[in-house]
Amino acid sequence: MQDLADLYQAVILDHNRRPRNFVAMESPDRVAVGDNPVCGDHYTVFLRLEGDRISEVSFQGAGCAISKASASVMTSLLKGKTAEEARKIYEKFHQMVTTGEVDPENLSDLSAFAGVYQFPARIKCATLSWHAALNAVADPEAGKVSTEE
Amino acid sequence: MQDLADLYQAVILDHNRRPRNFVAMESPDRVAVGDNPVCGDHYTVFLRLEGDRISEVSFQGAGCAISKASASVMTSLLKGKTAEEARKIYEKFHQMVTTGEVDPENLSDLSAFAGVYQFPARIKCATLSWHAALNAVADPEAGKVSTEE
Amino acid sequence: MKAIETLRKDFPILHQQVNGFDLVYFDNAATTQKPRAVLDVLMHYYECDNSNVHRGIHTLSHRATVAYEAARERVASFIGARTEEVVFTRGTTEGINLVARAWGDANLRAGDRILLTEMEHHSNLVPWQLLAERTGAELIFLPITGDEGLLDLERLDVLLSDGVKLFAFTHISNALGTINPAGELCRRAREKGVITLVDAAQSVGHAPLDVMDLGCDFLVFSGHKMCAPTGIGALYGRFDLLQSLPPFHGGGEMILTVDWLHSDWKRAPHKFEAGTPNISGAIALAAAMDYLDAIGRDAIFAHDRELGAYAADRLRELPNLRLLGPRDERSGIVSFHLNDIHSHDIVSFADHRGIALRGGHHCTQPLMRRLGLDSTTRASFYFYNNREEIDRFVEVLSEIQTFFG
Amino acid sequence: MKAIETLRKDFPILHQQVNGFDLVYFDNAATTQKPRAVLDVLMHYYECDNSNVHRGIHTLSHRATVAYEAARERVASFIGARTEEVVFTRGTTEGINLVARAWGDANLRAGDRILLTEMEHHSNLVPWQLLAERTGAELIFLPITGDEGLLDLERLDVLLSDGVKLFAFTHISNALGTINPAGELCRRAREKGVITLVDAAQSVGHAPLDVMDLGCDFLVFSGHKMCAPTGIGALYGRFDLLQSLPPFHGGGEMILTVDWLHSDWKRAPHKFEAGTPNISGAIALAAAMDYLDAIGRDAIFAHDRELGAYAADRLRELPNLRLLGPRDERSGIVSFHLNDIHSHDIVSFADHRGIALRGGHHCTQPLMRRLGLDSTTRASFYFYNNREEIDRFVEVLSEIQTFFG
Ligand SMILES: Cc1ncc(COP(=O)(O)O)c(C=O)c1O
Ligand SMILES: Cc1ncc(COP(=O)(O)O)c(C=O)c1O
Repeated sequence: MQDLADLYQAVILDHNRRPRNFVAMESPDRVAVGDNPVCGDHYTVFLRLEGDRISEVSFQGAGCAISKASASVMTSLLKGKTAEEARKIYEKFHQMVTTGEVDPENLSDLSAFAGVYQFPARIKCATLSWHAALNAVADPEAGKVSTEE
Repeated sequence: MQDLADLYQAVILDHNRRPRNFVAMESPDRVAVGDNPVCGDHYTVFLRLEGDRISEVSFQGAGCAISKASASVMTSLLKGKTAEEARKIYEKFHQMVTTGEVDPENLSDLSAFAGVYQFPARIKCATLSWHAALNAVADPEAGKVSTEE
Repeated sequence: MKAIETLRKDFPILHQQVNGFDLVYFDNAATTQKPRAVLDVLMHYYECDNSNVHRGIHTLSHRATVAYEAARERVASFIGARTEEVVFTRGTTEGINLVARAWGDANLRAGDRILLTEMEHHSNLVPWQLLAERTGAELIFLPITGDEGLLDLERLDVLLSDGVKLFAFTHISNALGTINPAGELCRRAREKGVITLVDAAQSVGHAPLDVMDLGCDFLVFSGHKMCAPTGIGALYGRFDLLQSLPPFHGGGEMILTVDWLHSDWKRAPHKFEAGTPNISGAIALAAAMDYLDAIGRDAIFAHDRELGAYAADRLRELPNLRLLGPRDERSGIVSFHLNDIHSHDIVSFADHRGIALRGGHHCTQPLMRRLGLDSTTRASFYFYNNREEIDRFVEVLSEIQTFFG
Repeated sequence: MKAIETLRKDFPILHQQVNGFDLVYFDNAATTQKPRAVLDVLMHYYECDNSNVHRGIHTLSHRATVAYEAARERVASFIGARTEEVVFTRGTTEGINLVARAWGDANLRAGDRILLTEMEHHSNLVPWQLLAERTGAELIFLPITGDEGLLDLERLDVLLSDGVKLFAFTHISNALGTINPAGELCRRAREKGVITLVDAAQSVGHAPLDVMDLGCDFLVFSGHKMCAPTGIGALYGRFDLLQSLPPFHGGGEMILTVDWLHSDWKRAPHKFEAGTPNISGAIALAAAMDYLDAIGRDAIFAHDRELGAYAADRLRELPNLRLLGPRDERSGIVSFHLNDIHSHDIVSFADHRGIALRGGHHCTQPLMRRLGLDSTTRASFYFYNNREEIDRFVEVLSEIQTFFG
């Protein structure tokens, strides 16, 4: 039996209760929407870019504790990163939530999501806002992202 | 186990080999077609009427031993009968092939079909030409009859 | 009704632990479990009688055909229909699509209207959207009263006015637990010459039902929601109406004669069953109906409602809980929203206590939006559930509120 | 291949007496029997894991979803497709109707042509007739050479000429036993830009098959003809082609977002699976594929052909027997006509000796007329049949000739 505390670590519960950068950005450079139609999770991610670098990130929306905390942690982490760095962090994160293997470097609060891999139905929740953000970074026309796609 | 000889009685085999009244009638009063699309049995029944009475009956077509013998026996029996009498004979016949109960009166060669009730898949074969004939008697516009209908 | 503990013994799946706790299966509106009696019939079919139907005269084929057609008779008797009014389908969704295609394409014109309700399952909405696109017909909706989730019957006669050709509605709402007055709805539609389709997915296995009493034109349901296997269901259609329709799919079994360029069809219901049907599914569905009737549908319905009322009462004890659905006369489906806690967190947590719930939009996205919700958590009961399970469930909800508080 | 006697032990149904004789089941082209391994998987699903798929996150629902999607992967690997190219259907007939609706309605115009062959099953003919009626497209037919039942390949290029948009043909003929050169047919069609649909109902469970090697655009088959239960089958479609199509049925499971008047669909394959699917059927189909692969499809195909050739040789010994189908390279399907003895009499008589045959038009009425026949008698073999059974069958045919002689 997996332990619930593995899934809902204190960091996650905290970010869920008090999400960081939880605000609609005025005049963002990029906006993307992440939707999970199965459960109704719905987030908008706002980005401001300086050259290749993400200078500001915020989000708004509603969803489960995992998806909200993940978005909140992500916004803290992506600030100041280049598109390439952001992609690399996501890859490690994705690796972790699907295998449970934690890479000790660079993951900071993200390691709180290591328990997600024991709950395969929840992996989509953890990655939803990341899909939206990376999409927004990569695509100047960034639009809607859905975990079903 | 039902006995094959119950189904294929000598009378049936004989009528199958040498069907009676197996000829296309010239200028019949009524014609009806009986079709079993499942097995491809296909018969045409020809009738000449005098008032309410069937003065001549013949048939043509192809199909299994049961259907062909039944048509042959039928043509011998219906000659000279009124529409009402024909219907009554058919009712007894139908009763017999579905229940196996033989009414000693009036059935003559028809009683050879008493074994059919043990072979429910074959009841349609035994009644096919009867449906066509009765339909032709009842309906001046008599057309196609199918056991699926 | 037999004692619940006795009935539970008939369901092998219920006797397992999930995450270290005895399983509490409260996801019956999604699909029900299958009793030993139904599984035995399924196995017997494959171990003794399996063959293709209709076209064969050897012994196995005859046995399979007789059993398949006897299953049709059983379904007919279960819902008060004539045998030839029962078409086997994969389930509710296919039944509705069949009607939308065969009846809809032949009968609707641009400007005609289809009346639905605001509480329809996607399966009783999307096929009509597709039909509307094909024909130019228009969809209109009978509103609900709000969180209580009752149909606003005062609006019905106005909405059933000129131009409405079909009224399709759910008998029991899978998202709210509302029991709609199906007989009255059908009667009022019939008075206006409007054809009715009843989505009985949540009712046929839970309550006594008779299509003649209801006075509906079409009725659809799924076997898997009433103790039968997946992949089988049925469509009831008034015989003259069915007979008047063109076929749905083409292929083997549904034809009378086939030529290179043209074919003739069998009569209803076979006209609508192209290809080898789900033979074992139909036979097992009949067995499920025998099983349900042996318990008694009145008793099942009473038990459902009793548990639904009990659960609603217990849930009202919890703070910050928004309970949806009717105050009284609710079915065994209870749907709610806990402030600030998402349904998926609730379901994950409850699953960790061995309780199977459903969270999400329950295939009723427009209804969710209408209620201003993303999703709800739903517990749905059947005759094998009991009060102790509901007590455990409410306790776990308390725990969840503390955990995420 | 394992010894036949060992394999027979896996099939409970084969060990019974019919009319006092050991059952000889020679009706495999209609439907095959199911091994214990498949029935066990079916039972295990209902005794341990049954739940609705896709929409749930509790443990049972997750198990069911994983098993259902793993079944899709298994089907894909079995036929050399990508997972997202596999749509679960009720069977071959539904698969063809799906393509006729979703691809056909969207792609055909009046004057376009659909090329079929003279040996198609009604299921690969009637859906195209209905499509032709809807769109004004025209059906044309690749002829056969006569009793030998080979496709007249010399006519192919001419017939594949201007205006043909689709070529739909059977891989192995259920009525004649012909094995068509499917790869060549697909290649020649593709050269002309013609979309292909392969009816693999009689081949997928009998021979190695790879959709990439074949080069087909669509391929359809039924589980019940390959050791799986009734009510399940699959459609393969090239992914880009599937993606380009509108949905088939509307309802739950196939949607992304639903609003009152409009909805968005999931990607293929889920776009084509509206409503609760036949979950246990799909899982059991995957188990059947495991079972067949454990025997080896090469071995099965070799055994089929060996029995087909042996039966043809033995039948040629009988007087007045008209044997249909190819002289060599026939599958395990043998179809014949006995002068003056109707196929139903033969089948009834054989059944009395415990032998299950099929008599009739085998859902190929136009082909029968083309051959000047009302019906034929068909024996069709599978890996659990053997030569001794064929000897018994030929002996009974002799007896029949004497009886009706
Ligand atoms: C060649 C062929 N095509 C199509 C079918 C139809 O398959 P199903 O009835 O399983 O849909 C069959 C079997 O009956 C067949 O043999
Ligand atoms: C009210 C209602 N209608 C339709 C459906 C669709 O049924 P199925 O998925 O079995 O086709 C369901 C169940 O999901 C339902 O609850």
